[in-house]
Amino acid sequence: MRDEDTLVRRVPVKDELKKRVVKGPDGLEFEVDPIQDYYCDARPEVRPGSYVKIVEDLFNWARSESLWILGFGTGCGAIEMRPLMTPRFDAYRYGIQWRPTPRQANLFVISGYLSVKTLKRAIRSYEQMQSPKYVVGLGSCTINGGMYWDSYNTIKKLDEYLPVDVYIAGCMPRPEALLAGFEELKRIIRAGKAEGANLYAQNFEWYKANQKRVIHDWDMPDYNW
Amino acid sequence: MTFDWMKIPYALLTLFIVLNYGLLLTALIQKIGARAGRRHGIPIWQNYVDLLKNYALRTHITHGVMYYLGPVFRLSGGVGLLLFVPSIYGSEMFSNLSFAGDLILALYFIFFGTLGMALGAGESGHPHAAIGVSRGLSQVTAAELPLALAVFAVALQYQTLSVTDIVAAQQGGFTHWTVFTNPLAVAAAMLSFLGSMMRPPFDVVLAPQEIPIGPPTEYHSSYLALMQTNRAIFPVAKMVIYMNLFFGGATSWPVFFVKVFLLYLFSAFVGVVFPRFRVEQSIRWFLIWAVPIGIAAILIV
Amino acid sequence: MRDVLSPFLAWKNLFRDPVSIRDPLNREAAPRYRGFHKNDVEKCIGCGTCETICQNGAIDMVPVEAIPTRHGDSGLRPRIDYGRCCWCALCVDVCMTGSLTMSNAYKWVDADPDAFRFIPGVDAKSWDGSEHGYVCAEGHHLTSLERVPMDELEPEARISNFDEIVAGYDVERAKLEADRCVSCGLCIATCPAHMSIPQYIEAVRDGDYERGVALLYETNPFSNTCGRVCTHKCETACAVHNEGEAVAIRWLKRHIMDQVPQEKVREIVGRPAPATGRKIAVVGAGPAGLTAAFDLAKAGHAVTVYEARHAAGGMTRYGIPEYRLPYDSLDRDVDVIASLGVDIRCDTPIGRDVTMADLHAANDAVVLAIGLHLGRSTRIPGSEHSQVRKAVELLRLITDGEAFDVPKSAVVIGGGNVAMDIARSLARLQKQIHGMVDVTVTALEDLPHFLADKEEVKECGEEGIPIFDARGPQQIVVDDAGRVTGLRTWRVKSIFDDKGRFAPSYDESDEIFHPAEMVIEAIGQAADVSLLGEALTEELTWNRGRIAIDADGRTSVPWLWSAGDCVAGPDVVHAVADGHRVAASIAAVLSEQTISRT
Amino acid sequence: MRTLLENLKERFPLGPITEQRPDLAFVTVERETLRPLIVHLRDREGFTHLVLLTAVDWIEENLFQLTYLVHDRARARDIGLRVMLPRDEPEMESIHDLWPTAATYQRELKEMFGIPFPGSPRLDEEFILEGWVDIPPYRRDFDTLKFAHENFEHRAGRGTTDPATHMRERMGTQGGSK
Repeated sequence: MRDEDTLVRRVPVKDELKKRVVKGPDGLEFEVDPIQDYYCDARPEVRPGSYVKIVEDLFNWARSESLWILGFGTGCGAIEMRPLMTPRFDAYRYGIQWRPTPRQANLFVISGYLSVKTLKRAIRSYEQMQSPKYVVGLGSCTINGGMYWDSYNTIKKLDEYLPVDVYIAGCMPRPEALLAGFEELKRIIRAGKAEGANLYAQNFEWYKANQKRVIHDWDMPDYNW
Repeated sequence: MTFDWMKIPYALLTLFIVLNYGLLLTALIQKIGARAGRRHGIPIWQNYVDLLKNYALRTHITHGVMYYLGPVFRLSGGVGLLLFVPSIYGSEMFSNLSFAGDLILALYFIFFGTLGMALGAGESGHPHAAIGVSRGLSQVTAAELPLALAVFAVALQYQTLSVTDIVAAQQGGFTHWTVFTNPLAVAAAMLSFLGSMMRPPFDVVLAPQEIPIGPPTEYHSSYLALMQTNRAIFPVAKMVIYMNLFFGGATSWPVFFVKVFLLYLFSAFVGVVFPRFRVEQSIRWFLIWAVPIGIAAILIV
Repeated sequence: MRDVLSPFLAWKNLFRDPVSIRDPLNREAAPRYRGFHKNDVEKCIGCGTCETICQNGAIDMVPVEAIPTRHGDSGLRPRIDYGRCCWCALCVDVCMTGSLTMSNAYKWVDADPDAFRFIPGVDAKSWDGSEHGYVCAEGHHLTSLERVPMDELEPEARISNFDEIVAGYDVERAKLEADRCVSCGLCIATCPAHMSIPQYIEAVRDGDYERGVALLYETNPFSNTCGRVCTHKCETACAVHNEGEAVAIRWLKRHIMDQVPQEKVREIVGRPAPATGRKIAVVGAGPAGLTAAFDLAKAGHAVTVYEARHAAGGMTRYGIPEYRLPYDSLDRDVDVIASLGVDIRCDTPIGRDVTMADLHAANDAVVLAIGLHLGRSTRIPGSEHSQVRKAVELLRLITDGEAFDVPKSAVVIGGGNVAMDIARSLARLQKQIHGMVDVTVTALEDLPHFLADKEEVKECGEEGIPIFDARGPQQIVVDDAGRVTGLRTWRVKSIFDDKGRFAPSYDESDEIFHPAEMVIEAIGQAADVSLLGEALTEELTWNRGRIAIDADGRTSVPWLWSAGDCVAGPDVVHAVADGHRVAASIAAVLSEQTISRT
Repeated sequence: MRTLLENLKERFPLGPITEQRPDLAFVTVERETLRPLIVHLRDREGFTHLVLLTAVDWIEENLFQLTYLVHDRARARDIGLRVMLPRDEPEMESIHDLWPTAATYQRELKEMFGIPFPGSPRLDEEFILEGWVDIPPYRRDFDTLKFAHENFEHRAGRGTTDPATHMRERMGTQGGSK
């Protein structure tokens, strides 16, 4: 009954991403290649910190005490992030706040399972964040698939696709555990060891290969920023 | 008219004091707001840390010249507003670069930053930014209307366009303050004040909790830090205007601090307890409540 | 207007304490929070039930250096992958020993994703000492702890006859009982024959008895017998045994055999392989000899079994009373073996008409499986009296239906199953002949260390046979007329000396006189090796009175193997295992010879 | 409900009926009967709400079962209509013109089961799966565990031991073996 030809849907490029010729308001026609034109397509570069150690230490301290989280709830764990904003947990007192745009955030919390579809968005969001940036993996799913270990549509090892600084065990971790994770991340940042963004730039080909292996309809430039 | 070059370092000193005061003030107000929400809130030095962090980011991307100039315009709006308005009445040191027609310039500067921001954000190409810009401009225009009316009323009342003169006219006891001599104008201005302080219920444009954060969507690292700097200076500068126009100005730094703090607290007082208005709601609100009061103020004068 | 003003009331919060948790980083979870796992590795038996139940595939069973594999403990311990776990606590609920629990610790942060695999209780964690956390609720078990009751004859109904006491499960009850098995397989290694216990229990659960029979015959051609009288050490290794009653493995085995008609069993066992032309002689038609014969016959060898007594079965027939193992059950096992073409010659004692030398001459290999048919004597004063009998000897008489003077009162010396067998058989005969029971058992061991099965001891009591434990026999008292009047015993202080050697010490002040007409010694058996003949006895290597054998059951004489009780001590299923072993060894040697010959 | 079912029986050829609750019944109908029946239920009997449209893969019978659950708000009752489709030719008529929401369900069923609903809007657009390259994953002949192992990296370092085998290896010398 398994008929590859009729059942397997090839992945066509979406219409809005196809190369096309458009007519501008001034009457001139020009070609548009959305994948090339609408994004800044540049390879990430390794950005070393300041060479003056005391300055870098000061910067790292500032980075650690000012964690701006990208408010992108990828999985069920997002529900555990919300209480942190409430008066009950009041994460703001730890210098943690949520930003709605990846441009302003330095911390990407992957809150649980990532479906392939979400992974694509997560990668884009991550790449749009500004260096230095950090990733925290929340719960079993990010470590080894969790309860979706046999799912056809979720990735199992987050660190195959994004550089992860800290993992927090749980399914899901309680808000307190999250805070503990952030505190650990702060410690790592202060120690100058949270160089995920540079790691990503260094191993860019490896990460891309992994990402493209699971994202079958890759229709964006290799680096979005 | 001879220009006293010493005014420049003095103005920069003012700027420095106001910047620090602004950073601490916004944090303090946030803390007070947090306490009203029964939580601890941010540490008082959080603004410094955030600022430092954003300046320390290693990468930044640009979307063109206007995009770069946006925050610069915005900051110069704030700085300009501050510098052309006397902060301390009667002090040679802190009268800054005020001159006879500075009231008009001040009104212009209030709008200037927003416009620059709008241009820069538009350049970023992000749809959320464009939405934010259109929202922001419509709201600011609506909020600016009652303020302009109130300022006209005050200018008519004192027959001058110099802030220094207006402050001078209010000296000699608090009953001389505009708030008592022309309460309607002050009422209109204070309603406008709520709208322009970017606090609830009128903060939909910039609220960091909104998914389309508005004009700053694409701004980050040092661009954002510039805007943050402005966000510390600009409200203070604006409150200086309000203080000078309506509340008798300040004759010394302590009075300055207290009055600005109380003014800021006023916006927070409303902002902490009310939910956000949508843009069309807030425009309607300004047109129905604030503008008539402003017109009434002019008519009475 | 109220709508505008009332929100300002919120400002009163300014003067109240924040509701924020003061220190969320060090906040303890609820006492029954399902936090990180703890495992009491001493209690854990490595049964792997937690692994089986885990829906996330989060648990691996891994060997742990410091924990040896031993009876009832696989030596494996669960390793949990916190990259999989979802803290559903099914593993805690199902844990067969209650060793696996959860602390209420919930914070574990690490930069290394591979760190989240750990063996609770082995890899030290900060929460190991935590008192709180989730444990399986008291009395809550996913599997039933109680054995499905078995119908048995009441003491009154059974004391006057030799009818089988245990009725066996019906299908419904057997399924219920089979459901209690968690298929961990800890029992397999404990069973000398390594029977596929979880698999055949699964067959019961599925109601597929023919598969069950096939599984049984893979490892044990004495399943009818073992289903009744096996020492079932497996049940002491059963995972359920830790918190409740072990699965009735023995009864389930019997149940399978009870469900399948004899013809079908023969059909399932199948036909032997094509004849190899090799000939093997087996001396002794007990479980060991017949099992070896079964394996060898299946492999196509021609096997002849020589049995001295009237019927095949060895000690299972002549040592075990009919109320425990009805003769027809035993006959069914023997029948299947005979159906493979094994030639069982009864009433053919070796050494009389046929000698060992003859067997050697006529066969490629000989298996000696003669069992332990001689009783040992206490050698206390008076033990040479004719009314002092050996238990094995009396049991044989009973089996053969030969009459002997059933005494009105008797005392049995011994605390093993044989002692129980003779005491209870005698009690039945007394009831039949004299209408009353008067048998006493005295044993060296105290009750907690009794050698006999617990059921035996219990049933003994039910049948009105008093047991005096920790009594050392001192003298059989004979009156002036030369009749036995009873046995004098002292209380035992200890059986072994501090070096672990057998050297009982007695409390002479605590003396009891047990009056009896007959004293029966049931303190152990010995093999009757007289049939070997002098030459062979000389040639063989001996080890403390037993024929020395290597790991495969081969003696120092190349053509002679030995198996069963006579080399391994009394135990049916052990004898079966022995039988398999020598058969395998013989088959290997024969095929080697074939290869070297061609 | 009883009267309604009697009523329907007179008008339409109905298959087996299960009355699960007084307010919930399931009716099996032929592929061709579904549309007239569901239109009748919607327009005449007040079942104005399409609660769900879902499918079950009865691979042993070589059938897909579609279930259309419709709800009658006024009388708080539900009817589930079941249509059995052959697995090798599972095409079904679209009902997006009756309820626009049905188009989403149909899109999902096309994606997850491979049941086509010709004419349904955006039917072939990706819904949840992007760039799917295997047979539809809700089909039961799709082996999700195998797929997961082939397509996704699992963390190394796992491996288990069977207690029974391990014990035999460690304790094997005791007693005989087969």
